[in-house]
Amino acid sequence: MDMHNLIHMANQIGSFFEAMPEQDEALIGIASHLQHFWEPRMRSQLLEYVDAQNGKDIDPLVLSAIRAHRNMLVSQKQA
Amino acid sequence: MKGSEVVRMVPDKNGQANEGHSCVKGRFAWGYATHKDRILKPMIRGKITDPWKEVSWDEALDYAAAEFRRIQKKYGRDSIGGIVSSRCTNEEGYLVQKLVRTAFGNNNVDTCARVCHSPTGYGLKQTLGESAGTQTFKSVEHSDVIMVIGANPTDAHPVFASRMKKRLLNGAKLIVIDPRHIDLVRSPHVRADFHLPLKPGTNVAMLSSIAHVIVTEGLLATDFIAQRCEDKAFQQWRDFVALPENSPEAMQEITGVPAELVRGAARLYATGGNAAIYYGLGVTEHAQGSTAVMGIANLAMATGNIGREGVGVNPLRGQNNVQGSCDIGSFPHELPGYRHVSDSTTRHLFEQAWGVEIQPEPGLRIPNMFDAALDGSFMGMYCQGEDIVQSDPNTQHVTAALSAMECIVVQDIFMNETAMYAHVFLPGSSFLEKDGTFTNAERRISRVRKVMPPKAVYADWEVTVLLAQRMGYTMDYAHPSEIMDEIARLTPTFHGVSYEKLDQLGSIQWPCNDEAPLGTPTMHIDHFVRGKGKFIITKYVATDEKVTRKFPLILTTGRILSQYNVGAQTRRTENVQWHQQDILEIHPHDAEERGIRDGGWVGIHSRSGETVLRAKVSERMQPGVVYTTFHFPESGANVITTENSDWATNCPEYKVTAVQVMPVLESSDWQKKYTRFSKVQDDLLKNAGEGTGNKTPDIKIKAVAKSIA
Amino acid sequence: MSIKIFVPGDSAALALGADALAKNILAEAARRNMAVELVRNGSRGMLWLEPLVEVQTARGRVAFGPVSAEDVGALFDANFQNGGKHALNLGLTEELAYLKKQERLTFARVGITDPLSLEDYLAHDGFQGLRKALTMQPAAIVQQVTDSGLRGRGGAAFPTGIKWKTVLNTAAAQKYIVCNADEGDSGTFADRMLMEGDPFVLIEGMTIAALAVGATQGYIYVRSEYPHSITILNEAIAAARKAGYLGPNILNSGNSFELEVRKGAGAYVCGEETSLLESLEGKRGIVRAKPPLPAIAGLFGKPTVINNVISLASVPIILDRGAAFYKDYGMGRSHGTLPFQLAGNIKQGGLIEKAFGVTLRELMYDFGGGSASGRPIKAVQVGGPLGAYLPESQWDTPLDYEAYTALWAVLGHGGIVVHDDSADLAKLARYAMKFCAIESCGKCTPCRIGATRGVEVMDKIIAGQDTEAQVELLRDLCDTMLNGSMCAMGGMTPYPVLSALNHFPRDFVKKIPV
Amino acid sequence: MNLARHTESIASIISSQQNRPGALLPILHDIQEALGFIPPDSIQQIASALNLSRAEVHGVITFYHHFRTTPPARHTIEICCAEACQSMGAERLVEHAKQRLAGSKHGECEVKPVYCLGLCATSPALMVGEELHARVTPEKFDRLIEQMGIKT
Amino acid sequence: MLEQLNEKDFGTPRRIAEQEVTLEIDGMQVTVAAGTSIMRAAAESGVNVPKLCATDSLEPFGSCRLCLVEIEGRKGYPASCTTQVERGMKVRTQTPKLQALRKGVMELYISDHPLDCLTCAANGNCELQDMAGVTGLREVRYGYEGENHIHSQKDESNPYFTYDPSKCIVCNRCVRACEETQGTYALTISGRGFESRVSPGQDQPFMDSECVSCGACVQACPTATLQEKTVIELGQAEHSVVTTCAY
Repeated sequence: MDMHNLIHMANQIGSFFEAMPEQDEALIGIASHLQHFWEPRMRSQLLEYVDAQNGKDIDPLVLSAIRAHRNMLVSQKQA
Repeated sequence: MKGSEVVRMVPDKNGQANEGHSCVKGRFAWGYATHKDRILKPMIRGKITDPWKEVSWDEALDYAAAEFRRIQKKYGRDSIGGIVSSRCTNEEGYLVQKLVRTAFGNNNVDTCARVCHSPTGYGLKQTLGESAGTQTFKSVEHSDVIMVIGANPTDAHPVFASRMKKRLLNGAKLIVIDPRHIDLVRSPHVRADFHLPLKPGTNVAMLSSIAHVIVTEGLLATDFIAQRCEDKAFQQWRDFVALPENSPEAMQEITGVPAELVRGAARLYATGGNAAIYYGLGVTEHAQGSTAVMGIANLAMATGNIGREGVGVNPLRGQNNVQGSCDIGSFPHELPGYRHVSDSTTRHLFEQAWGVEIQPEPGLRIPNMFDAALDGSFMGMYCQGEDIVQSDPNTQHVTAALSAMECIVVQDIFMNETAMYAHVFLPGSSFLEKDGTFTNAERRISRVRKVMPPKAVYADWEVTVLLAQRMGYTMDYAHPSEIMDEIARLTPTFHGVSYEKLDQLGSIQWPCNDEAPLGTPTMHIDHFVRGKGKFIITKYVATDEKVTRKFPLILTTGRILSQYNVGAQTRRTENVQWHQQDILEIHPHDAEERGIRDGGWVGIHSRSGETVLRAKVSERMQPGVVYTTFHFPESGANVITTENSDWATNCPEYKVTAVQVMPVLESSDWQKKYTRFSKVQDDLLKNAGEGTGNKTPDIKIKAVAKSIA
Repeated sequence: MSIKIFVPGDSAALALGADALAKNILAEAARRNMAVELVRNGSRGMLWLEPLVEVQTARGRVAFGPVSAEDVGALFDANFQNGGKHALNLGLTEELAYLKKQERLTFARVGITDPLSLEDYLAHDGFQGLRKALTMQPAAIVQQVTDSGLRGRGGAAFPTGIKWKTVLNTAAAQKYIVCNADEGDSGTFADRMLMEGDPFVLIEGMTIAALAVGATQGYIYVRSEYPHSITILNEAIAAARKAGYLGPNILNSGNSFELEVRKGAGAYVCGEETSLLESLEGKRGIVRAKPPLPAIAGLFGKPTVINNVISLASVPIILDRGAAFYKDYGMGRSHGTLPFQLAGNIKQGGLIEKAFGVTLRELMYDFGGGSASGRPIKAVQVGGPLGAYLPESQWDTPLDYEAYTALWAVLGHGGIVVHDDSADLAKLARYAMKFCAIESCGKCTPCRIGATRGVEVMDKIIAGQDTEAQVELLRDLCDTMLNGSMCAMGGMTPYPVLSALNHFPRDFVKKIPV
Repeated sequence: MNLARHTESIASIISSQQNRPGALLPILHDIQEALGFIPPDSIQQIASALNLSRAEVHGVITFYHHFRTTPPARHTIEICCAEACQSMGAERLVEHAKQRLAGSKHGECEVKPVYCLGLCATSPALMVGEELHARVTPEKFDRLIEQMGIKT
Repeated sequence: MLEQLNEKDFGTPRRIAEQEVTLEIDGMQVTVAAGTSIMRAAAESGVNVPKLCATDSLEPFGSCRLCLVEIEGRKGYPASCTTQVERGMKVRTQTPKLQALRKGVMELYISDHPLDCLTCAANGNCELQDMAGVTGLREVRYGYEGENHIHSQKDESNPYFTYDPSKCIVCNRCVRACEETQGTYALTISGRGFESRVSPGQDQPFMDSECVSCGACVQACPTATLQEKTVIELGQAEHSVVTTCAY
C-alpha cells in the first residue's frame, strides 16, 4: 500500500493521542487503535517500514508507541 | 396500491419517526422504482471494455463465485471483500457481512456509513459507550435549546427539520454552528439566536472553546459529572479545555468566529434548560471527525444534557439505513452489535452459529480496499447497492483502484457509475420489492414491506444467499424475518426484536431485550452504556488541507432537498425539476474578485483534480468558502475532494478541500474523459447481447491496469 | 385682552370647511387689527350646526352656526366676537337645549377644551382619575370599574370589570391594553369625536387600565378612514409622554406604560376584537376562535385588555367620581350613559350623551327634530350595519341593552340611522348582505359564501322571482348565518335583513302571501 | 420613480420599522404612503426583513382593501356608501360622480366606495386623500373636481 | 399489519394532560385528557361529528361550521373542534336543529363547487362528498348561476400534484399544513370574503412559490383541490401497505 499514506494516517492518530496528559496512556492508545482498526497487511507494512527506514517521517510519539507495543501490532497470522 | 402498482405514497400518521409527515422525496419521488433504466437481467463481461452479456442468474452467480474463488486462490484469502450500502435493509447488510465472514473467510466488509458517520460510531462508543444517537426524534419537543452543528436539516433531514421548527416556533432557542448561512439561520418564522459561521475544518477548535467557556465560567453540571462520569478523565479534560489556548478569544483566529458570539452560545447551551445537539456530516466528514464527535459528547456530559427527553447527542444520518448498516456488523472490525472481532467470546458465539472460523483481526476499510487494490493485494469485490465511484472522494483514485481489480460484482437497480467498472452485474430490487427492516437515526427499526414482486425475480437478500451457496456456504432462510431472528438471537441489543413484535408495536428503538422489551427511546438514563461517561481530550489539529496561494478557497460539499445522495434514484424522477445540476455556490466577494458571474461556468481545481460547474453567487456562503453538491455524476464533485480522512475511521474529509475557482469556457479534462467513457459504457450496455447459454463466456482473465480517468 | 374664538378642528367641521373658516377669521381679525386667540376645539356634537364657531364672552361662550368662510366678514361687522347680533347667533352654547338636556360624563370636555392642551385638560379635571388610581391597588381599581357597572360600549356590552379581572389574574411577563378604535359602523362617530375632541381622556383611561392589570404597553388601533384622529392622538400621546403621564415612570410612580397608535387598513371586520388582534400582529384580520379569550391569550399570545374607545374613556370619571356616581345613571343592568349618535336622514344630527333609558322617539324628535327631508320617518337602524331596522311601533322602548335584546335588536355602539319613507327596506336588506359580502374576512362558510348568496337571493326577491321560495331560502340562510357564523359579522347580518323582512314585508314584494 | 429608488426608500422604511412588534402593517402603510402603492417586487424584501414568507405578506396585502399593488390614479375620490349616507342620497352622488368623470382620461381619477367616514350626521360624505367633504351635493361635487383640476 | 386505507381522523390533535375530564356526549359518559376538544372526545368514543376544516394533524381552526354542537346551558352552537371539554358538560351532537344548520352550511359549500363528482379524481375519497352525504343534502336551492369559482385556472406546474382552485373550500388545511406540519409558510389565502382563495407565494404557480413540495398540503386537502397527478392518472388506490421510506 501507499507508504506515504500509511505514515500520514499513523501520524494523524498520533496527533490525537498527543494531548493525553500521561504518555503511557498515549502510547497504548496509539498502538491499540492501530491494532483495532488497521488491517494486518497495513500494520505489517508499517512495521516493515519502521524497521527498514528507522521510522523516518513517523511522528516520534507514534514511533515510540509502535516500538513499545510492537507485539500488539504484529499480525496474528504472522505471529 | 392498485394491484401491484403504486398509486400514491403517503406518510403514515402513526409512523413514529415521521408522525404523518414526509418530504418531496419520500412522498413523490418513488417513480425510479419502475424507471425504464432499471436493469432486470444479470450480465457479465470479461473486462470492462467488453460489451455486457445478458445471462441467467445461475450463470452470473456461478461466474462471480468462480472468479472470487480464482482470485482468492491466486492472491490469497484476503484479496476479496464486500461493500454494502446503507440504502439496503438490515437483513441484506447482515447477509453481506455474513457472506464475507463465512464464504469469503475474511473481514473485508464495509458499508458506506464508512464515508459518512463512522466517526459517530467511534466517537460515541468511546465516550458514552454506544455507537448511536441518544434520543428519539420526538424528544426535540422537550428541548429548550437546540444546537445544530454541521447539519442542514431543512435540506438533508426535512421531516425532522419540520419537527424542530415546530419546537422553535414554540419558543426553543437555536444555535447554528455552520460555515454557511443555512435556512435555519434565518427563514420565515425561524431565526437562530446564535449563528457561529466557523471556517470549515475548525469544529474541534469551536467545540473546545465552547467547553472552555462552560468550564471557566462555572457552568458545569457538577453533580451530574460527579455521579455519572469517570472522575480522572473528567479532571484531565477540564484542565485541558481550561487552558488559555482553548479560549474563544484564542480560537477566534482559527474559527473565524468572534469570541463573544461563542461565549454567548456556550452560555445559552449550558444554562438554557434542556439542550440538545443535532449534528450531521459537517461534523464527521473531517480529518478530526471522530474528535469532534467526542467533543460533542463531552459538551453534553459537562452540562448534564444527556439521559432524559429534550437533550442528548443526536447524529442526523446520511442515508435511510446508516444506523442499521452499522448495527448489523458491516464494519470490518466489528461483528453485529458493535463487538470487536478480536473479542473471542463474541467470535465464538458467531462461529458456533455460522459454523465457520472467524478471523480475529480487522479487515480492510473502503479506502484501504482501494489502496490494497492498487497495491495488487485486493482484486475482487462484491458491491451491493453502493456507488463508490460517485460517492467516494478522489474519483480518479477510486477508478484507478477499480480498474486494477479483476472481478467486481455490482448489485444495483441501475447501471451506476461503479457498475461501469464491473464484470458482473446483478439486478437489484427496490424497497418496494422486498421485505426487511431499516433502522433510522433514532435507533428505530421499522419494517419494509414488499408491495410488488421483485422485478428481476430475486430480492437482494436472496441473491446474497445464492452467491454464498455458489461459494460453498449454505445460508438457509425462507424469509427475511428469519434473518432478523438470527440477528436478534446473536445480538444482545436486538434480543427482543422480531417481525412479529414490529408488527405489533409499529417500530422498535433498540436496545430491545429483556430489560427493555418495548425498546429504548432515550439512552443512558441512569448510567451510561459503558458504565461511567468518559470525557476525552480533544485537541484541535489543523487539517493538512490548508488554503494556499494556489488553492485559496475551501470547498465544502453537501446535499440539497430534492436530491438524494448520488442521485441514482431522485435523478430518475421529476425531482430534477428543482435541481437539474450541481452548482457551485460562491460568495459575491470571491466571485467579483475572479470575474465570476451568476450562472457562469467555473472550473474548480484541487490537488486531486478539476471539474467544471455553473456558479451561483450567494450570500449564504462566507467569503473564502465555496460549496457544491454531489448528486450528478458528470459534476464530479468528488474529483476534487481528496483522500484525506478522519484519523480514527478513515471517513473522508469531504467538507474541506482547498481549491481554486476560475471562470472557464469548457468542461474539464476529467469531464471530457468521463463523457467519453460513459458513452462507451452506454454503448456496451445497449449492445448487451444474450449470453451464450451455459457456455462460459470467453473471458480473458487480465487486469485492466490502466485507469480510465 | 385678546378675543378667544373657537373653531372646531373635528373632522366633521373640517369636512364642512372649518379650516378655511378659521383662516378667514384670522385674516379678518388681522385686517381689523384685532388680537384673536383661535382655539381649535373638538365638536360640541351638534353637527347640523357645524362649523359651529364660539366666542368667549363675559357671559360665557356664545355660539354661531353653521358658519361658512364667506360669513366671516359679516360676523365681524356684527361684532360677533363680543356676542353681537347676527342671524347665525345661537346664544349661549351652554343654554342650547340640545346640549342642556344631555348628561355628559364621558364627553364632558369634548368641544369645550383645546384637545391638545394639557393645561386645558388639567383645568377641566383631567388626570384626576389617574392620580386616584396611582394610590390604589390594582385589584381595587378593577373593583371600582366592576362596581360602576360599565359595560363594553363597542357593542357587545360585556362587563368591563370582569374582563380586566381576568387579565389581572392571569400571570404573564407582558400584558397589553388595546383600544379598539376601529369604529366602522355607519351612523357612529362617537369614538372619532372623542379621539379628536379629548384624546387625553382616552390616554388616561388606558393608563388606568394598564395600572389595573399590570400592562406596560398599549395600542390604539384606529381605522385608516380616520386620518385626522390618528394625527391628534399621536400629538396627544407625545405631549402626555413629555409631561410624564405616559412613559417609563408615570408621574414618578415607578409604573411604566407606553402607548402607540396603529392604523387599520380598510377592514370593517377588524372591529371584531380577535380580528383586530390579528391585524395588530401584522396578519390578515381573520377572526380567531375563542377560547382562548383575549384576556388570557390576546395580543402576541399575552393577556390583553381590549376595550372600545368610549369604554376606556369612561374610566377616568369612574375613578375620579367613584363607581356609585357613574352607576347611578341608567336603568336596569345598563348603567351610566351612552353617547347616542343621531345620523342619516335627520334634521338635527349629532351626538347625544344620555343615560340609558331614553327612547328612540325622544332622540329623533326631541333632539333630532324629525327627518332632514321633512318626510315621515319610516325605519331606524340602531347599532350599525349589523343592527336591526326598527319600525315606529318600537320607538318608545327605552334604549337599554336588555330591552333591545327583547326586541330582537341591538344597541351596539349607539349609532342611530334614520330613513324616511322613501327608503326601500328590501334594498337596505340587500345592502346588509352586500356589506357582509364586502367585509367578510372569509374564514367561516356561512359568512364567506352565505353573504354572497344572500345578495343573490335578495336580487331574486327584488326582481320578484319565485318570491315565496326565495323568502323561505332567505330565512334559512339567515338561520345558518345567525347560528353558524364565527363572529358577529356573519352572525348579525340577519338582524337588519330579517328585521326589514319582518317589519316591512311589503317592501319585499307586494305579492308575498301574508 | 425607478425601481432602484423604490428599493432604497423601501429599505429605509423597513429598517426604521422592522423592530416594532407586528411591524408589517405599519411598513405597508409607509410604503404605500411614499410610493402610492406596494410594488409586488418589494414583497420579498419586506418578507425577508420580517422573517416572513412572501405568501404571508401577499396574504396580508390582499386582505386589506386599503392596500394596493398597482399605482393609483392621479386622484382617488372615496365616496361613502354606507347606510347613513345612503339615506341622504349617496347612491345618486356615486352615479353623478361616475357620469361626470366618465369623460376624464384614464388614470386621472378613480372613484372608490368606502364604508363610513364617521361623518354620518353630515352625509353624504367623501374623502380625497385625507381631505374630508361632507353634505356633498352634486353641485358641490362638481366644484370639488374643478378645484382638483380634473378635466371632464 | 395492513392498515385501513383511510386512517381514522379524530379531528383535532391529541392532548396530553395528567388531569382527566368526564363529560356527557349524546348521553354517554366520556372521559378524556383535559384540553381535548369536544370533537376529539366524541370521536374517541365513537361519535363522529361532521367536519371539514378539522383534521387531527392540525390545530383546530373552526371555519367550516359543520361540527357545531349544543351544550346544555350555553348559548348558541359552539364548534366542537375549538371548544374544549369541561367537567360535567352535557353535549349533544345530533339534533334536528344541528342537522338543519349543517345542511345549510353544506348547501352553501356545494353552491360554489363543480358538480363533477363522478369524473373527479377524489371521487370516493372526498370529505366534501362524504359530508354532503352525512348531512343529507339533496338539493342546492341557490342554483348554480350565482357567483362562483368554477372557471378558476388549474395550476399544474408542480410535477407531482395539481391545484384546482375551483374545488377549493377555503378550509385552510393546506395553508395550516404548510405552516404547522412543514414549517415553510409557502401558502396563504389571497383576498378575503368570497374572493378568498389559496395562494402559493404571491398568487403564483406552485413551482414559483416557496413550496418545497413536501406534500403536506395535498395530504391535508379534503377535496380534489390539491391532488396527486398519479391519482388523477391511475385512480384511487384499492389497498394499502405500510412500509418504510427508503430515503
